Amino acid sequence: MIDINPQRILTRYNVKVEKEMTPEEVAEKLFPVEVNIREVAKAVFEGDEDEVVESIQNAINNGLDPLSLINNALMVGMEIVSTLYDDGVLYLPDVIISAQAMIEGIEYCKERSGQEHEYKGKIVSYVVEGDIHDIGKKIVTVLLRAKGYEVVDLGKDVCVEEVIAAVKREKPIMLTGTSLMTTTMVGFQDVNSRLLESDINVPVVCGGGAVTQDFVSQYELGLYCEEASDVPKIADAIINGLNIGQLMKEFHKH
Amino acid sequence: MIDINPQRILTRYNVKVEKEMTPEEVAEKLFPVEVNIREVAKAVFEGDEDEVVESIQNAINNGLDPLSLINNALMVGMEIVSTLYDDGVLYLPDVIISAQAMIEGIEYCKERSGQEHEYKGKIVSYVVEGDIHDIGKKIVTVLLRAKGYEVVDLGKDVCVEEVIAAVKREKPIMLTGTSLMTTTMVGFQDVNSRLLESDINVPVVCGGGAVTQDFVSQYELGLYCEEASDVPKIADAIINGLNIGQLMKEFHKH
Amino acid sequence: MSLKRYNKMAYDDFEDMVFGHSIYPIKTGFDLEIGAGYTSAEVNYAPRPAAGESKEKLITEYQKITTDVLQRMVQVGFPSVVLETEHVQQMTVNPSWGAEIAHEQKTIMEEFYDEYGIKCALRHTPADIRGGKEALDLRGDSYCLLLESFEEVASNGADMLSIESLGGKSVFDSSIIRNDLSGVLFSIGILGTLDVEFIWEDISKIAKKHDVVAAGDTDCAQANTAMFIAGGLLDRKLAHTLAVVARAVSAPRSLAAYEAGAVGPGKDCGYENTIIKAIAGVPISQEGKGSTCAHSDVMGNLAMQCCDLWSNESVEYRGEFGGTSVQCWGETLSYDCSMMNTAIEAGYAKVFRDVFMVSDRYRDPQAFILAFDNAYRIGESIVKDGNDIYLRAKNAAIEACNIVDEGSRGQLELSRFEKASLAKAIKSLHSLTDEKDVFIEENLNKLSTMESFRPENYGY
Amino acid sequence: MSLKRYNKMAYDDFEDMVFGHSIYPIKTGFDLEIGAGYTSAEVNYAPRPAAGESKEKLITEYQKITTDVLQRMVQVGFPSVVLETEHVQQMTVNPSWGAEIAHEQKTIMEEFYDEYGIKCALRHTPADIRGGKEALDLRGDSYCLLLESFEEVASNGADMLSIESLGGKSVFDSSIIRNDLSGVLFSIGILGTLDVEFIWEDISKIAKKHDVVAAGDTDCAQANTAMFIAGGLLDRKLAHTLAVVARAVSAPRSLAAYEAGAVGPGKDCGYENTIIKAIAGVPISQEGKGSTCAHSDVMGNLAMQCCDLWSNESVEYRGEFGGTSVQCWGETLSYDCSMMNTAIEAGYAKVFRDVFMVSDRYRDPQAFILAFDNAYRIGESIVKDGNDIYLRAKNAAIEACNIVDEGSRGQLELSRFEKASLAKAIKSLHSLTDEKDVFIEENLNKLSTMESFRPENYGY
Ligand SMILES: [Zn+2]
Ligand SMILES: [Zn+2]
Ligand SMILES: [Zn+2]
Repeated sequence: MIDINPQRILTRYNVKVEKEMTPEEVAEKLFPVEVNIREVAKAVFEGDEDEVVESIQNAINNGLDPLSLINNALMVGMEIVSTLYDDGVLYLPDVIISAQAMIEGIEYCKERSGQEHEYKGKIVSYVVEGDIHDIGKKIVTVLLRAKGYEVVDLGKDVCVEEVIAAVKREKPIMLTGTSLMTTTMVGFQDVNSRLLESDINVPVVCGGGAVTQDFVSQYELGLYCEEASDVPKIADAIINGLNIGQLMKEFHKH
Repeated sequence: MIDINPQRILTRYNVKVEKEMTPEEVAEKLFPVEVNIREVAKAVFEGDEDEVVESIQNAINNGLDPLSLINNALMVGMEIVSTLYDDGVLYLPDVIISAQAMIEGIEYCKERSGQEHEYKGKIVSYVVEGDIHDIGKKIVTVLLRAKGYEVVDLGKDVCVEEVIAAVKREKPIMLTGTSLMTTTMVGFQDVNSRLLESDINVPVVCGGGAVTQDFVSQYELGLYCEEASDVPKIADAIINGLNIGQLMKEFHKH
Repeated sequence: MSLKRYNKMAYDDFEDMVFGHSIYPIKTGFDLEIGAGYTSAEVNYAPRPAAGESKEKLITEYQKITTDVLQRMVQVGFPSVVLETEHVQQMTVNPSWGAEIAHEQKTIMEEFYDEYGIKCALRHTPADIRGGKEALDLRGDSYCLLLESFEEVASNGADMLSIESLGGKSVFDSSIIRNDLSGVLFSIGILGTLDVEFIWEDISKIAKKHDVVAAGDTDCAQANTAMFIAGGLLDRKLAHTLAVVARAVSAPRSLAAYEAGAVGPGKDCGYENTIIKAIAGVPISQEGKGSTCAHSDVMGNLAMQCCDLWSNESVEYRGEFGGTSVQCWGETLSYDCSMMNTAIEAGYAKVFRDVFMVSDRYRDPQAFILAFDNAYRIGESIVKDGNDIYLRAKNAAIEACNIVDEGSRGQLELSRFEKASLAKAIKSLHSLTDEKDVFIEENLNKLSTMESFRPENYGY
Repeated sequence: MSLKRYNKMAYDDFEDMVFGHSIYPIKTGFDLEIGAGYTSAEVNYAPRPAAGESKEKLITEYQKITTDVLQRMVQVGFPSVVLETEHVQQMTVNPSWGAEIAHEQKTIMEEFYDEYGIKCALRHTPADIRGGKEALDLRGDSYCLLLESFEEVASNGADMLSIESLGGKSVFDSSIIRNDLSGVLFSIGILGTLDVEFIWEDISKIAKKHDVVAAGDTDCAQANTAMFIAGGLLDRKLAHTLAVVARAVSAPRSLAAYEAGAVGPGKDCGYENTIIKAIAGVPISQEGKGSTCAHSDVMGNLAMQCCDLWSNESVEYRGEFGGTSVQCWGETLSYDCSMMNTAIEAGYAKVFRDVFMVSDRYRDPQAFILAFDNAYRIGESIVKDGNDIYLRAKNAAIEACNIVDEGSRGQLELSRFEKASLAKAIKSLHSLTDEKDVFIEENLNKLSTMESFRPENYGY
C-alpha cells in the first residue's frame, strides 16, 4: 500500500490558521469579574444545564435578583459564546448546547422570580409548504431564543394560510422561513404578497439550501440569510430600528 | 510505454455500424440510366467542376437541351448525394463539394441556353448583429443553392434594419439566420417583431451554437433548425405549401 | 425478524479490494456487469422544476435525459453506462408515473442497445414518502404506497431498486446539532437499522418477484447530513471528528439491507459502502470528484478506490456550453471509468487504487477512516458482534475514533479543536453501556418527550 | 522578421515527457510554479450575459467568481490554483475595464494568499477584436486597441498573457468545409504562423516591460473549429482523419509564439501543446474530461498525459446544487491534479501518464496522433525544417497522416470511409510543391477572388 507525505499534495488550512488560544483560554479572559455572575456565565459556556441551575441558585442565595440574572449573567455568558463562534474559535453545536443550557436557566430564573421576563421581541419561524427538512429551522430557533427572543415555531410543511394567520395573531417583529428545494421556494412569494396585501410590513428572512440572494431580492419584504447564525443579527438590527430598506443594505450578500 | 487491447475499454461505434457498401457502390445503383444524364450526375457526385462542365457540353452536343439538364441531370445528381448524406454514407464536405460543382454546372447551362433559369424560390440568409462566425451560414447557403434556391446572402453582423429592408426588397419565401452566442440571439426577437409589425409572415429559420428549440418557440415566425442539412428540407416544405403552423409541427425538435 | 447477520468478512485481506471487482458481481439490464472486471459511469439527474408540473412533461424530460446520455456515450465510444432515476415526489406518490417513466427510459435504452450494442442498465430510486408534517410515518399508508411504487417500476423496466430511507432521521437531526453521540448511535445504529431491514425484506421480495435487482440503501438522511453540516475544512458547524462517528455507524445500518436480501450495487451516496463491501463483498457505486455538481466532499479521489460504478449524484437537466448537463457529467464520469478500466487492463489497478486513496487519506478524518484499510478495520469491528445491532454499531463508532486517534499521531494532522472533540467523543462512547436493551430503553425514555418521535415506527 | 526558429527538440526522448514537469518551468503570481514538479487546476469562467451590461456588473461578477474559486480551494485543502479570465468583448474593447477586473481579481487573490498561503496566479486572455463585419483587420486600429488591452491588464494584476488569435480564420473556414487541405495548410501554416509571430513579438515586449509572463496562443479558431465540426464518432460533418491534418499543422503555427518570445504555459485549449512541449520544453495547460462543461472531446484522459495545468475551458457562472459552477468544476479539476501530484510523489507519474494516454490512444485518430510518442514524432518532423514555415507545416501534416496510416495497420481501427479519406489526404498532401514561395503565390492567387481575404493582414 502506497504512502506519501501529505504536505506535498494538500494543505489542511484549518490547522494552518487555527488560533493560538483554546476556547477555554479565550473565554477566561472575557468572563465577568463578579464571582457569582462569573459562575453562571461559565456554566453557560460549559453548556451544562445542571451547573447553570446550580450557579443561579447560588447567586440567588447570595442575594442577587433572579430576574436580573437573565440579562446580567445568562445572556452575558451566551454573548461570550456567540463572540467565540463569530471569531472562529467555537463550533455551532457548542453554541446550541450553550443556548439550550441558557434557556433552561431563563426558565429557572422566571420560576424563582415569579415574574414574567420580557423578551427582546417575538419571531415566527417555519419551514415552507411541501418541505419537511427542518434542521435549519431548529438551529435558527435555538439561536434566536438564546439571544432573548420569543420564537413561535410553526413547524414543517406550513401552508401560506397558516403563516399569515400566525403573523396576524402573534404580530412578530420578523418572520423566518427555510426552504431546502427550489420547487418549494415559491411559497415565499405567496407569503410576501399576502403580507403586503394585508398591509403587514414585517421582514421575511429566507434561508435554506435552495435559496439565493437573487431569488429573495425579488420580494419587497424579503431578506436573504446564508448562515443560521446571522438570523439573530438581523433580529437585533430590527430591534435597533432599521427598516426593511436599511436591513436589505446591511445584510445583502453579493 | 504501456499498451493494451483497446477493445477491452472502448468501442469505435462508427466502425461498428458502418454500412456494408461504399458510397460509390450505393451511388452506382441510383444513377439515372440515360447515358448522357448519367455522366452529368456522376460528375456532380464526384464533385469535379471540370467534369461537370465537360459532361454537360457532351450532353448538349448529343442534342439535350441545356436548361433541361439543370433539373434532369444536375439536380438529380445532387439529390443522390443528399440522399447518401441523409442515409449515413457521405459526410457534409462531400455534399458541399458536389453542391459547388453543381452550381458551376447550373451557371454553364444558363450561359449555353441563353435563358433564365427559374429558381425554386428565394431565400435571404444572414448572421445576427454582433456575431462574425459564419461557417454555419456558409454551409446553409451552399446547401440551399444546391437544392435550386436563390440565396441572397447578407453576410455577417447584420443589423435588424438591414434584414427587414432585404426582406421587403427581395420578398423571400424564408429567412434564415444563425447565431453562435447567447448574447446575440436576441436579434431574432427584434426581427420577428418587425416582420409581424410590417405584416410580413415569412418563416424565420434560426440556428447556430446558442440557439435552442425552447428559445425559438417564443417567436410566432420562428422555426428551429439544429442541422444545416435540414434547412433545405424546410424550404422544400414551404414550396409544398405548408404554413408556419404546419412547419412548426413538422420540424419541432423535442 | 430472523435475518442472517454478517459475522465474518467477505474479503480475507483489504489488499484484495479494488475498483471494478467484487466478490459477488451482478449482471443486469442489457448485458451490463457490475463488479465483474470493469467500472461504468452511473449518470444521475433531476428534472427541471417546470417539468414536474405534469406527468406528460416529466415523461418528456426523462426521455430527453435518457436519449442525451446514451447519445453522448456512443459519440465518445464508451462501452457501458448505468442511469439512475431518483424519483421526485410525484413519481412515487403516483406509482403509475414512475412506471411510465421507467418504461420510456428502458425503451430508449433498448433502442440504443439494439443499434449499437452499448451495455446499459436502469436503477430507479423511489422517494421515501413516509415523512409527514408532524412526524415520520414509517409503517402506515405511505409505506404501502411506497411499496406499490417499487412494484410499478420493477414491473416496468427498472433493473435495480434503491432508496435513501429515512428511518431515525428526526432523532438524528436533534442529536447531531448537539454533539449527542448517544443520540447519533441510537438514531442510526438502532432506529435506522430497524427500518432498513424492515423495508428491505419487502423490497427484496418485490425484486425477486419481478426478476430485478434489490440493490441497496444509503444513510444519506443521516451520515450525509452530518457530512454536509461538517462542510469544508474551515466550516465550523460540526467537528469533522464527530461526523466520523455518524459515518462509521451508518455502515452497520446500511449493511442491514444486504442482511435483508439486497445484493448491491450499493447506491452512490453511500460513502460507507467501502466498509460494506469489505464485509459483504457486494459491488458498490460511489461518488466523489465526479459529483461536485451536487456537493463538495473531502475525498474526491479516495471514493474511487473500490468503486464498481462511478456517479455524479445528481445534476439538474439543463444546457451547458458543452451539451446538456447529463452529457457533460456523463462524459466526465465515463472518462474516469475508462482510466480505471485501462489501469485494470494494464495490470496497474492496485497502484491506481492506492494513489486515489492516498490523495485524500490525510485530507480529513472523514476520508482517513474510509481509506480501504481503515474501512476494513471498521468492518471487522462490526462483524465481531454482528448479531448485536447495538454492539456492532458501538464498536464501529469506537473503532473509527481509535483509527483517527492513531492517525493523528502519524501523518493525519488534527487541529487542537478536533483533538479535543475527538477526546470528548471517545470518552462519551466509552461511557455507554454494552447492553443493547439497556441502551434502547434509556433512549426511548429520553425521547418520550419528543413530540415528533413515534416508537411504533420501529416496532416499539 | 528574424526569429530564432526551433531546429531541435527540447526533449531527447519522448519517455522523458510527463505531467507536472517541463524543461523550462515558470514561477509567477503568488509563489505559483508551473511545470516544476506539480500540477494545478486552471479554472476558467464566463460571466452571465446580464453581468455584461455594465462595467460595474462585470466587476462584481468577477469578484464573486474569484472569491468563490479561492474559497472552495481552501475549503477542500488544495495548495495551488490558477484562474484564467477570457475577456468578453467589452473588456478588451475598453481596456480600462479589463484593467479594473484584473486588479480586483488579483486583490482578492492576494487576500487569500496572505491569509492562507494558497499559491495562485492569474492569466488574462484578451479577446481577439480584430475581426470585422466584412473581413479581418489584423494590423490596423483594432490591433492597437488590442495591444492597449494587453498593456492595461499586464500593468494591473494579470500574471500571464494569452490570446486565441484569429489569423487565417476566414480562409480556414472556407477550406475545411470543402476538405481543401492545401487551403488548410495555407490558412494555418502560413497565414496563422505569420500573424502569431507578428503579434507575439509585441505581446512579449509588453510582458517584459511589466515583468509578467507572455504565456502563449492556441489555434482554437482553426484546429479546434475542425475538431468541433468533426464532432463525435458518429458525426459526419468532417472526417476525423482530416481534422488530424488541421491539428498537426496548428502545432508549428502556435509554436511561432514561443519563437517570438512567449515562454508558456501554453493555453488550455491548445490540444497541439504536447507537440509544442516536445519541441520547446515549455509548460502547458491542457483540457479534456475536466472541460466537458464547454465541449466534448475524444481524448478526455490522454490530454492529461503531459499537462502542467489542468483546465475546464469555460463555464458560465451560475448556481448548481453543489455550489457555483466555478466551484464545482474547480474542485473536480483540483482533485484530478491531486491525483497526478500524488502519483508524482509516489513515483508512479509515468505509469499514470501511460494509462491516461492509452485510455484514448485508440479512441480516435485525433487522439492517436497526440499520444505523446506520436506527438514527439510530429515535433521531429517540424524541427527538421524548422526555418521554413511552409515545409515544416507540410511535414507535420504528412507525418500525422503517416502515423494514422501506420496505426490503422495496428490497433487503431478506422472505418472504411476514414481510410478512404486518409488515402485522399495523403495523396493531396504529397502533390503539393516543396517550394514555400511557389505555394504561397499559388494560394494568394486563388484567394484574389475571395472578397473577405486581405493580403495586407499578413504583410503581403
Ligand atoms: Zn443521497
Ligand atoms: Zn444520491
Ligand atoms: Zn479556445
